[in-house]
Amino acid sequence: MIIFFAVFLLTLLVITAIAIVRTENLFVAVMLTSIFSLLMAANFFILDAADVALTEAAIGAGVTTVIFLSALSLTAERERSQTTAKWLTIGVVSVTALVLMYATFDKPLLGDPNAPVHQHVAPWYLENTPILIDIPNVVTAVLSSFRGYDTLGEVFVVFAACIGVLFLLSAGNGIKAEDETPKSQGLRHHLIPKVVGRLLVPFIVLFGLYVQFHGEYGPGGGFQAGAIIATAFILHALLEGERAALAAMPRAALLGMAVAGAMLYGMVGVVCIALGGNFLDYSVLHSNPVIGQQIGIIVIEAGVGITVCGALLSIFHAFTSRRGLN
Amino acid sequence: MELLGYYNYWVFAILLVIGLYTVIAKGNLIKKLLGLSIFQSAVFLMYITMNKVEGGTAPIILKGATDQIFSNPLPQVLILTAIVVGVSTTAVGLAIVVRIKETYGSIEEHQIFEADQTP
Amino acid sequence: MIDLILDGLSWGLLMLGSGFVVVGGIGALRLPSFYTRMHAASLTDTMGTILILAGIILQAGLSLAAIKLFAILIFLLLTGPTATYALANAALLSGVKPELDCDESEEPLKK
Amino acid sequence: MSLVQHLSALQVVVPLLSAPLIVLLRPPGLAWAAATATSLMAFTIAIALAIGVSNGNNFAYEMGSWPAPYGITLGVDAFSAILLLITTGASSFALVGGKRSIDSQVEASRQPLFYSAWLLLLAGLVGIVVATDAFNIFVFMEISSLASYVLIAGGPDRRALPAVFKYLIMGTIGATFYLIGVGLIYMMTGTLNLADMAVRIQDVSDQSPILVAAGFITIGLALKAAVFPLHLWLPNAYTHAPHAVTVFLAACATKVALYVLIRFDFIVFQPNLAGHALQFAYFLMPLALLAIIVASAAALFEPNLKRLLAYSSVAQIGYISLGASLVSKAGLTASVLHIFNHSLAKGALFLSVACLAMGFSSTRLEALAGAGRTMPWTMAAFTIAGLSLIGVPGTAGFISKWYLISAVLNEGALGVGLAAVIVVSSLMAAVYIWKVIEVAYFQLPHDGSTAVREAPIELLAVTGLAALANIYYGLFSDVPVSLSSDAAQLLLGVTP
Repeated sequence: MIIFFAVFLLTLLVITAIAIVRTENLFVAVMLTSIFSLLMAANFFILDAADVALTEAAIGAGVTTVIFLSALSLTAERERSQTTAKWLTIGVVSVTALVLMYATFDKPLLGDPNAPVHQHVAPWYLENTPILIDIPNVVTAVLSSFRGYDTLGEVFVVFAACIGVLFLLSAGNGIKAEDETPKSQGLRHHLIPKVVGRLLVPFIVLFGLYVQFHGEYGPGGGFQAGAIIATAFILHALLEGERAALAAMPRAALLGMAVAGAMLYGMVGVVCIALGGNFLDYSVLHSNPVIGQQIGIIVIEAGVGITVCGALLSIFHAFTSRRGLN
Repeated sequence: MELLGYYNYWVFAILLVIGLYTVIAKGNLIKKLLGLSIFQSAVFLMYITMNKVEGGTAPIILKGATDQIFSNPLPQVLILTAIVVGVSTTAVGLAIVVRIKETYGSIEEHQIFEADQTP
Repeated sequence: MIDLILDGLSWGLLMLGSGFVVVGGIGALRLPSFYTRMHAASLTDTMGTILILAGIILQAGLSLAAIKLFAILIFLLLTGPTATYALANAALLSGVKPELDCDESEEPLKK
Repeated sequence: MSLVQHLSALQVVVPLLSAPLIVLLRPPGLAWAAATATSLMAFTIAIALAIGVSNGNNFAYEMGSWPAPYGITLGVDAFSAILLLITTGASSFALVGGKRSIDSQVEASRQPLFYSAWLLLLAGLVGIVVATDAFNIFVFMEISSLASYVLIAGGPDRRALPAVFKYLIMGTIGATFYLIGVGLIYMMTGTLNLADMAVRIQDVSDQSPILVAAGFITIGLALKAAVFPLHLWLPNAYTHAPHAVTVFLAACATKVALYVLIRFDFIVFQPNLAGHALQFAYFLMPLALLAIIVASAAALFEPNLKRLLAYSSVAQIGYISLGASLVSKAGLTASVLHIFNHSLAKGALFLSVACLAMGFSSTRLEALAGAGRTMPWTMAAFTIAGLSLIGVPGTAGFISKWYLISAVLNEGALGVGLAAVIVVSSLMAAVYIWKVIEVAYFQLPHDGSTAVREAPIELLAVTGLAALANIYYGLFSDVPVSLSSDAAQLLLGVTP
C-alpha cells in the first residue's frame, strides 16, 4: 500500500530535481531545492524514518535555504555560463546510472522483512534497547549510546564547518555591517510580519526545546532541536534586523555555544574514562547502569543541540554581516 | 507489481545521475553546490529505502505494544549524521563561493579561469 | 452510528479542502499577472488547510493527536496569510508593478 | 585504570577536544603554542602506540564498551602505527618550525581559528587510521576534508580559492561514492564493522551489489587519494595553500586515503570476492604506471617549485599503489615502506620550500636563482631530501626503491618491464631535482635578492632535522622495515 505513495512522491522528487538543474534563475533554483528537501522529508516519513524526516525538514529545507539565500544575496542572481561538454558528461554519467541499475536487481525488495539488513545488527538493537537503556526511541539510543562515537565525530563536523565559515569570511575586505545604517528598507512595511514574528518566535523556541528533551520518547534530539532554535533566531534576525539579533545573541556568545556544546560532549566521554569505564561508556555515570545511560544521553543530546544551534547561527551571521560589494 | 519494489532504487540512481551531471556540466559555482546537495540526498534515499520493513512502524518501542514490527533503526542513525555532513560541506562551499566572488568578481567557472590565465 | 457520520463528515471536509487546493493550483497557473496568481494561490490554500486539518482532526477523534493537529491549524492560520503579505510587500518593493485600471500618470503607489 | 588501555582512544580524543579550546585563546602566540603542544602530545602517543604494537598489543578498544559489531571499536596494528607516526610527526614538524611562516601568511586575528582547523585535520586523519568501522571512517574523513578545505583557503593567494573549490567538489564526490559503497555492502551483509563485514560477505560475494560496492569504494577512495586520473585537484591545492599547510598535507593526507583503500581491499574484498585480487591488480597497476610516467614528465616542465613537488607527489603515490597492486608480501612491504619514506622525503622538501619562501617572495624557479649562496643551509637540506626522493643509496628513498624493485623482479617477465619503468622515473626525478639545484647553485642571485637572509632559526632547525632523518632511516632502516613487513603479513595474512 505504501508503495503507491512512495511512487507518487519519488516521481515528484525527480521532476523537482530536473527543474533545479534546468532553471537559469538561481533564486528559483534555491526555492526548488527547499521544496526538494520537503518532498524528501515526506518520503522519509513514509519509509518510517521519523527522526530523519524531522532533521531533513529542519536542516535541509530550513537552514540550507537560508544559507543559500544569504550567499545568493552576496553573489549573483542569475546563471550566465553555458553547460560545458554537455553530451560527454551525459554519457559518462549515464554509465554510472546503468551500473547502479544493474546492481538493483539482486537487492532485496522495498520492505522485504527477511532482507539481510534486518538480520544481524538491527534486531540486537531492537531487543537490547529496552533492557540496557530503557528509552522508547531506539534511534536516539543507537545514535547517542551504541554509536555515540559517530555522533561525537558528527558534532565536530558541524564545529569544523562553523569555524571554517568564520575563518573564510573573516578575511580582510568584506565591509563589516557595523558601519552600515541599521534602518532596513521600508521598515514601515514590515509591521505585520514583525508582529506575527514576535508572536511566533517564543513558540518556535519552545517547540525546539520540546524536540530537544523529547528525543528519548519520540522523534527528536539534538540536531533537530538545534536547527529549530536556530531557525527561530534567524526569523528574529530577518524581521528585527541583524543588529537587534546580534544584540540578543552576540557573535562571541554563538561561538562560545558551539565550543561549549562540543566540549560538553567530549567531556562526558572523558568523565566516563575517569570513572573507570571506556570512552563514552555512560553506564559508569550512575550506580544503576541504565540510569547512567539515560543521564549520558540527555547530557550529550544537550551538547549536540547547543553546538548545532551555535554553529548554524554563527554561520548565518557570518554571511549576513558581509555586505555584498555589488 | 513486484517491480515497484525496485522503484526507490531507480529514483536513487536517477537523482544521483542528475546531481553528478549538474556538478560536472554546469559552470556556475552555486549551481554546482546545488547539484552536490541533490547528489547527497540521493544517497540518503538509498539508505532509508533499506530500513523499511513491510507493515513496520518507526522504531519507537512503547511499553504496551509487544508484537509490533519495527523498521530498522541503524540506517536512520547513519543518515542523521550524513545530512548534517551535507549541510556543513554546503556551508563551507558557499563561504568559498562568496570569497571567490569578492576576489574574482564572478562565480562563473570560465570567467575565473580566464582571470587566472592573465597573472 | 456516530462514527459513521463522523467518517462521512471528515471525508467530506477532506474532499472539499483538496478541491480548494486544486482550484488554487489552477488559479496560480492560469491567471495573468503575479499579484492575481498569488491572490488565487494564497486564499485557496488557507481555506484548504483549514478544511483538510478539520477533516483529519475528526479522524483522530478525542486524543493527543487532535490537540497537536489543532495547534498546527492555528500555526498555519497565522503564518499563511503573513507569508503572503510579506511576499506581496517584497514584490511591491522590488518594483513589480500591479496593473491598476487608472492610468499611470497618477502618483505611484510608493509614497 | 592504566592509561595504556585507553591509548588508541586518547590518540583521537586529545587533538579532537583541544581544537574547540584553542578557538578561545585570543592572545596571538598562545594559539600556536597550544596547537604545537597538542600535536607533540599526539606524536608521543603515536610513538607509544608504535612501541606497543611492535611487542604485540593490538589496542582493540570498544567505544562505550559495546561489543564489536554493535558498538564502534578502534584498533591499532602495524600498518596503522606507521600512518599514525607519519601523520602526527608531519603535523608536529610543520607546527614547531612553521610559526613565522604561518604568521607571515595568516593575520593574527584569524590564527586561533586556523590552528583549531589544523588540529581538527590532525584529529580527522588520526581518527580514520584508528577506526575499524566503515561509517566511522566516513565521518572522520569528512572532518579531515572540511578542515583541509579551510586550511588550504587560509593563505593570501587568491588562486587558492578556485583550487580549493574544485578540491571540495571532488573530495565530496569521493566521500559520497565511498558512502554508496559502504551502503551497498551494509545492505547485503547487515554490518558496518570491517572485520565482521569480511566474515559475512562470503555468502553474498557473487551478487551484483557487492561488486558494484567494490567499484564505488575503490573509485571514491582513489579520488580522495589522488590516484592518477583523479588527481586533478592536488597540484593547484598544494601549490596555493600556505606553506606550512602544504608540508602537513603533502606528508600524510593522501596516504591516509590510500591506507583506507588498501585496508578495505585486502581485508574485506580480497579473501571473499573470487578473482578480486586480479581485478585489483589490473585496475591499479596500469594507473600506477601512468601516474609515475605522466606525473614525473609534468614535473619536468613545471616552472613553479611547489607545483613541481606536487606533481612528484602524484608520481610517488603511483609508486605506493604499484607496490600494493602486486598483491604479494614483498610488494606490500615495499608499498608500506614507501609510504613512510616518501612522507619523510616530501616533508623535508616542502619544509625547505617554506624556508625558501620566507627569503624569496615567490616560489617560481627563476626567482630562486642563487639561493645556494644566499640560503646555504636550506639548499643543503633541499639537496639531501631531493636525493632521498630520487633514491640515491644511503637515503630512505633508496631503501623503499630497493624493496620495490626486488618485489617487482620476482613477478617474472612483467617485473622486468616494471623495474625499467621505476628506473626511468627515478632518472626523471633526478632531472627535475637537478633543475632546482642548477638554478640555486649555478646561477648568480638577482641583484635584489642579495639582501636575502637565511630562514628563521626554528624553521631551519626543523628542516635540517627532517633532512637528517632521511639519511638516518636510509642507514638504520630496521624499524620501518619490520613495521611494514608486519603490516604486509597482517594484510595478506588474512588471505590464506
